Amino acid sequence: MEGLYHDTDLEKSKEEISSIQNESIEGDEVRSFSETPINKSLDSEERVRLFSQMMRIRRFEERSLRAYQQGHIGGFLHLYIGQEAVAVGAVSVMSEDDHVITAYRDHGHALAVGMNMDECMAELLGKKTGCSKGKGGSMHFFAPDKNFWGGHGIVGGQTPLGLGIAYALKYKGTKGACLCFMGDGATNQGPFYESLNLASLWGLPVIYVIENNGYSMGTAESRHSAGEPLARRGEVFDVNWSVHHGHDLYEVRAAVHDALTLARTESKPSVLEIITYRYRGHSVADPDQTYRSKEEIEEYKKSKDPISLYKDILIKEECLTEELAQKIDQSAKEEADASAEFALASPNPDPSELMDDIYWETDNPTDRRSEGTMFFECPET
Amino acid sequence: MEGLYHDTDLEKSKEEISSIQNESIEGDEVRSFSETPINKSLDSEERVRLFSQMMRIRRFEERSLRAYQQGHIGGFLHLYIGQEAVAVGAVSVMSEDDHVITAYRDHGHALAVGMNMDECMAELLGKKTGCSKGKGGSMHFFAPDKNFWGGHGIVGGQTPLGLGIAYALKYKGTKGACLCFMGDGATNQGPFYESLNLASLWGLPVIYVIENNGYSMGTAESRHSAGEPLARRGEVFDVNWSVHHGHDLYEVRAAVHDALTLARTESKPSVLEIITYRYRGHSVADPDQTYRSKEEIEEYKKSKDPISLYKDILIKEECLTEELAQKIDQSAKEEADASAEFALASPNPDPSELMDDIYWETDNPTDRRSEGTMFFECPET
Amino acid sequence: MPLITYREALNQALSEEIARDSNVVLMGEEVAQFKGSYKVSEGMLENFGSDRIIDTPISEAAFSGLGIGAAMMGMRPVVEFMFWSFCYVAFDQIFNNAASVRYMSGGLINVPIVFRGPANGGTNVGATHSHTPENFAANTPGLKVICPATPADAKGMMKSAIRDNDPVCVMENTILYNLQGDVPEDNDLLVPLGKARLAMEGNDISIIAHGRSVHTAMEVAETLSEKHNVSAEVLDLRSIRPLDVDAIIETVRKTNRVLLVDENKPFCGVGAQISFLIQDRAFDYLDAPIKRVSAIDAPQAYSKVLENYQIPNHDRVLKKALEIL
Amino acid sequence: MPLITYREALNQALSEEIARDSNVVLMGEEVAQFKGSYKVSEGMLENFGSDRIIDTPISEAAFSGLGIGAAMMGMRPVVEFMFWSFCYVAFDQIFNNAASVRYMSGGLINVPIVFRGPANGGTNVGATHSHTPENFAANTPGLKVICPATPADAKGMMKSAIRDNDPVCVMENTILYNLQGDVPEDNDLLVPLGKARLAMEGNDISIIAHGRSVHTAMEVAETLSEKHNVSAEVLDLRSIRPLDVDAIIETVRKTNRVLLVDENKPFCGVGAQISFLIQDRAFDYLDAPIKRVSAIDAPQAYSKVLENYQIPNHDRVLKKALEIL
Ligand SMILES: Cc1ncc(C[n+]2csc(CCOP(=O)(O)OP(=O)(O)O)c2C)c(N)n1
Ligand SMILES: Cc1ncc(C[n+]2csc(CCOP(=O)(O)OP(=O)(O)O)c2C)c(N)n1
Ligand SMILES: [Mg+2]
Ligand SMILES: [Mg+2]
Repeated sequence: MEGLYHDTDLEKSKEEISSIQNESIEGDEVRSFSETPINKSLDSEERVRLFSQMMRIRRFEERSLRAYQQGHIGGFLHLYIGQEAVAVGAVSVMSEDDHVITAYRDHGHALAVGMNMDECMAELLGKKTGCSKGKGGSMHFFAPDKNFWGGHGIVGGQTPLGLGIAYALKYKGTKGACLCFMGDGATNQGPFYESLNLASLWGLPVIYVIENNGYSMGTAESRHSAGEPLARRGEVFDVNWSVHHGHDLYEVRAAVHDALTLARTESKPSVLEIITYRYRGHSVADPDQTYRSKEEIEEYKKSKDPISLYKDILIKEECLTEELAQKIDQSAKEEADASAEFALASPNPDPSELMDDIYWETDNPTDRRSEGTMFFECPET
Repeated sequence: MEGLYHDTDLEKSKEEISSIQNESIEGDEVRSFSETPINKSLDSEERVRLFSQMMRIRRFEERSLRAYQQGHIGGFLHLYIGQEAVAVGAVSVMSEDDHVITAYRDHGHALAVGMNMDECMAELLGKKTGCSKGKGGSMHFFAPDKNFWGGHGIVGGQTPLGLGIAYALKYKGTKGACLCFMGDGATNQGPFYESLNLASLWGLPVIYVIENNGYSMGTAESRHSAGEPLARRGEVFDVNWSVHHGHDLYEVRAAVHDALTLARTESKPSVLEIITYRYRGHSVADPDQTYRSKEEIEEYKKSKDPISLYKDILIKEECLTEELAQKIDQSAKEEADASAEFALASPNPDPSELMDDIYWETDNPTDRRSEGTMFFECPET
Repeated sequence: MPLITYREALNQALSEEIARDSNVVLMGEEVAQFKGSYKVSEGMLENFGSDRIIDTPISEAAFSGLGIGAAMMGMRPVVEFMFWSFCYVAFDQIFNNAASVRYMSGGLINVPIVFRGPANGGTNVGATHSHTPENFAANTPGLKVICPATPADAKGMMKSAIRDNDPVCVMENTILYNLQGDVPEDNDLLVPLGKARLAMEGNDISIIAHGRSVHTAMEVAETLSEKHNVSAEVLDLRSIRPLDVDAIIETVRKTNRVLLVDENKPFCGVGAQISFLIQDRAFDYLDAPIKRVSAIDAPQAYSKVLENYQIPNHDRVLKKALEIL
Repeated sequence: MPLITYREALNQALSEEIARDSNVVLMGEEVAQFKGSYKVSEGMLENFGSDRIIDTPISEAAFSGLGIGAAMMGMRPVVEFMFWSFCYVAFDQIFNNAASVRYMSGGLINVPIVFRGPANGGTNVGATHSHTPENFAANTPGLKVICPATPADAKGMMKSAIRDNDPVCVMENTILYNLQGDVPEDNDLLVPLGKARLAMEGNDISIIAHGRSVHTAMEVAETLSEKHNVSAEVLDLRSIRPLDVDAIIETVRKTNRVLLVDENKPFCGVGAQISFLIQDRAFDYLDAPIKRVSAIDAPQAYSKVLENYQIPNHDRVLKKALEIL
């Protein structure tokens, strides 16, 4: 990352890349995306709900960070703080036939699809009441009933799965699409390209949403990828692509809506690159000082924060007051605190539960058709 | 493959793709590639030697096919017949610091780099005198002393290896490059894209030569790849790319020469797509009737055969007479026959040799530094 | 009972299940128009159309993962690897995603997918094309793995695998594709996973094998009986995970001598695990150390002569059997 | 002798070999500017520059293969996997190309490469990040694989691995990185591959382990001695392939009772192979069946409570030891 606007040269490419419009660094022009039908159609309440969702994600993660620091969470904790408009914006334009899959930085997507804070926080603490019963952890949240297929720890590993979800939708004649989120660093994994080719060749309704936060762990985009912007990687497979600002909720909504429409009506894939930024280290354990400056982070917080930018818009739109915003914030904090209390009070899973949830068949012994020994070292009973 | 000129629409893309010039379907215009310096610099003897090399490859393979049909060869035999100008043309412009690696369809490259027919034919027969002592087989010819690094059976698996060869050249300050040959089907393997990104990012002197023979086994290009031409896949990684006719030896030479120059002088990678055609089935065992017509094959043999086209050129250039051509052909046949005799007369490897060539260390016991048991089931002695 | 080949048995199993359940599709390289590299899917494109029999590019990672994603959504894809060796380029998808997604979701998801294709040596295709990863798959909780040795099992176990609600790796064998055998004409012929087959009864030694090695074991058993007056029992494991441990222990208790035969490379091959189980559970029944014949511990050789020696063959197995007796 | 951590020992080994031989480079994700995800390569970018310490994109297949290609050309790359678990996306490169290219070329090529990184559970990172593929590597002729358990071995074996002319997989352990130990200050400290270490002498039972399980075994040996009046011998394998079979047989002949401990999943884990070897070569010396403690046979669990139970821990190992005695 050379400058403040990612090294995709967002500024320079403005003319070339039609989707990036009306970027106003000073922020005082009217933004055109509020005028697109998908955004105009939002009533005041819905607008406020979107604000509230972003707020809830942020407060949830801040609370989880504290739990981590207090030693209640082990392993990794990859925070989404700074990127909230991407998940919230994208999910907000989904229909009930659309599906989501993402990588390990998944708390934002999980809350956006409607998972509740309790099951998420409990999962972080490895508790029995967690969404994955404490077996998946931070990187592996799932809620198939909310069309949310995880939470995947291997970088890029979810890209073929997203393809498969889209394939199943098309095969079954459902007019839905799969939003497959991934990072900028994930574009360096080969299966992504295999998937792009297949998506285009077979006309599968999958939308790869590259959340480009400028870094693959400590590696700035210019040090991990040649050729920019990253979304253009779709071009040579004849896949539609565009680049967008992730600090602008309305722009995210408009972009994802267009891609979903293309997927639904023509069964065509897209690659959307959303320029965004994470305020925290790659994961909580990371020192975050070797590869970017404090100034850079501060600058982003100041001028590109998706939540405060959206708050300003809503106030301008007269959907929100400072007071209401504070209230929403307060209630998000309380909800997050309550989830931590819930999680702390929840029981740990018992070692006897280790062997559940491995095979459908052993979980459903009355329907078991196979015979023989399935496990070769089990908890002592 | 829809028409006769591959479904890359060679004809249509002529204007866009600058490298494809002066294609004359009727074949009676003067070809411009004979005028490029790298071709003009050839003396008559050298020109004839190139003809002779192509002839030797074809006769060698025809002879190997007979050996296969007679039951002397097991496993796979992937013939290169029809594609000879690609390997011969490319290798002919290499300097002594340049290196080659390829896939399993490797006999042409092996002979082009100067391996002799005896060791190659013996390898096909699995004999001790084979280039890999009968351990590698048809897909795994190697001659590191001739800068030839194989012969690789896993589709696309050689693309990172070629990158590594280029990396080593650059690291050591050698002004050489690596030609990494691959098929059109191999572009569907993810590691190829990972390699393109790295090659561009690190400025590595690797040249991916896609020998596009229109088919990945029985799958025509239009059924296995979206977006054309395939070489363009390099574009989004900022890798130079171009498309060329593989039936024109001079064009192949010119294209590879240009890419090598770019690699040597600027340490930049390229993707060259060479349009070519294989006359035989994917491997000898394949019936070849399910996916293309006899007419298509005949048409190629008639109007695009690299050897007869080049013969005509040489006769026009007065470097060759029909008589000399016949002689060269005859001697190629005799050499191939002799190699078959050599191979047939050669001893099989002995089971006691099974355990050689696995580890450098066990092959060099006096230099062995490790202790302990290396093998857990060995031939009885 | 009709006499059909192992190949035809697979074709029947696939065809019947595709006809039976609209969620079942077959995808892989050259399975449709080319009729399958080994002609397993011959005629199926014509019968079921290109929505059900699907040619893929050479993108094993993508189409394996695609199959898994579709299975998560309730489909039942059968993904063919032209060779199981090619699972190495899709390893993460199979060994992480298919194997672990149920666990990581706390049981919210299951993955009813079949990965199938040949996994064997003996055809002179060299090191990269001759892998037998049943030990890798069986090491991985979340996966099931079977190695049918006969046409009847090829059909009955494939059908069970397709109806199974968990990911099943079916490891076939190119050399067995032409093997003929009696196969019942039954649309619901289901051979359960995890049940071994007593291929020959005997008293003096147990030869335990899977895949093509079962046939080698049978030949050796005949030689033992004819030339050495030894009565060998042959147990065909059929399924590696789940594993019929009871059947293994039973035959060992009966004969007290064991020879394990499989094509895995020796270090941590399937035979290693079985030998552990036997000595653990039938220690006092063993009259002699358990012996194994596996592939000789080199990358697979190309040369016929070398490879025929490398994989377990009649003479090597016989010799080892005689050592125990 | 200076007391340093396992992490520092690795850093010294890498630094010394990079200083010594211009063909040695270190590459992987975050090894340079970030100083290594686990800080193993701290300070090395500053000391050796970006030609020798090289940050890569998340392209394991490409940079593993790149390393192999460079090694074929005579370089000696050390390729770091942030976790060995990520070898699954580079499986073909390691398990086909690195392992087989020498064989397939009839010995014309050798591949002096080191693949290294942590391979362990116990840090609550879940199923996809906790694989221990030493059994897969040791199954594969052409590869060597070592699992150093102490700082001295981390240094001495890493140096041997880098100077080795064959591909060596070095499996470290994130939990051991902070372990302190005495490490000789010797630029040529080379601990040979294939030599086990007798970590504790004893007479009543042999506990054979590798990696972090060695430390668990030591703790159990102490408990056995203190609370149960049992004298346990602990053998640290150090190297899986080559394997010090002689040392294994020797301790078994001495104590006649064996417990194998490792973090592999049980089916075809390293313990399976060792149990086969022992019963094969020391059958008459065994007073009881060989027992094993391995990871419990589920995908790795995230929850601390579950995972601490899942991997071999003091209590599970102790319990199993007492069963044998
Ligand atoms: C195959 C693989 N290699 C390496 C890792 C370790 N790792 C986890 S996240 C990450 C960086 C990914 O960056 P990006 O895709 O940009 O996503 P972001 O973290 O910025 O959301 C790395 C290297 C992994 N999980 N999987
Ligand atoms: C990873 C992998 N998948 C499948 C195969 C089987 N296979 C061998 S060659 C081939 C077709 C390759 O086509 P292409 O790259 O166009 O090369 P060509 O055969 O035309 O020279 C296939 C599918 C393989 N060897 N490796
Ligand atoms: Mg990123
Ligand atoms: Mg081709």
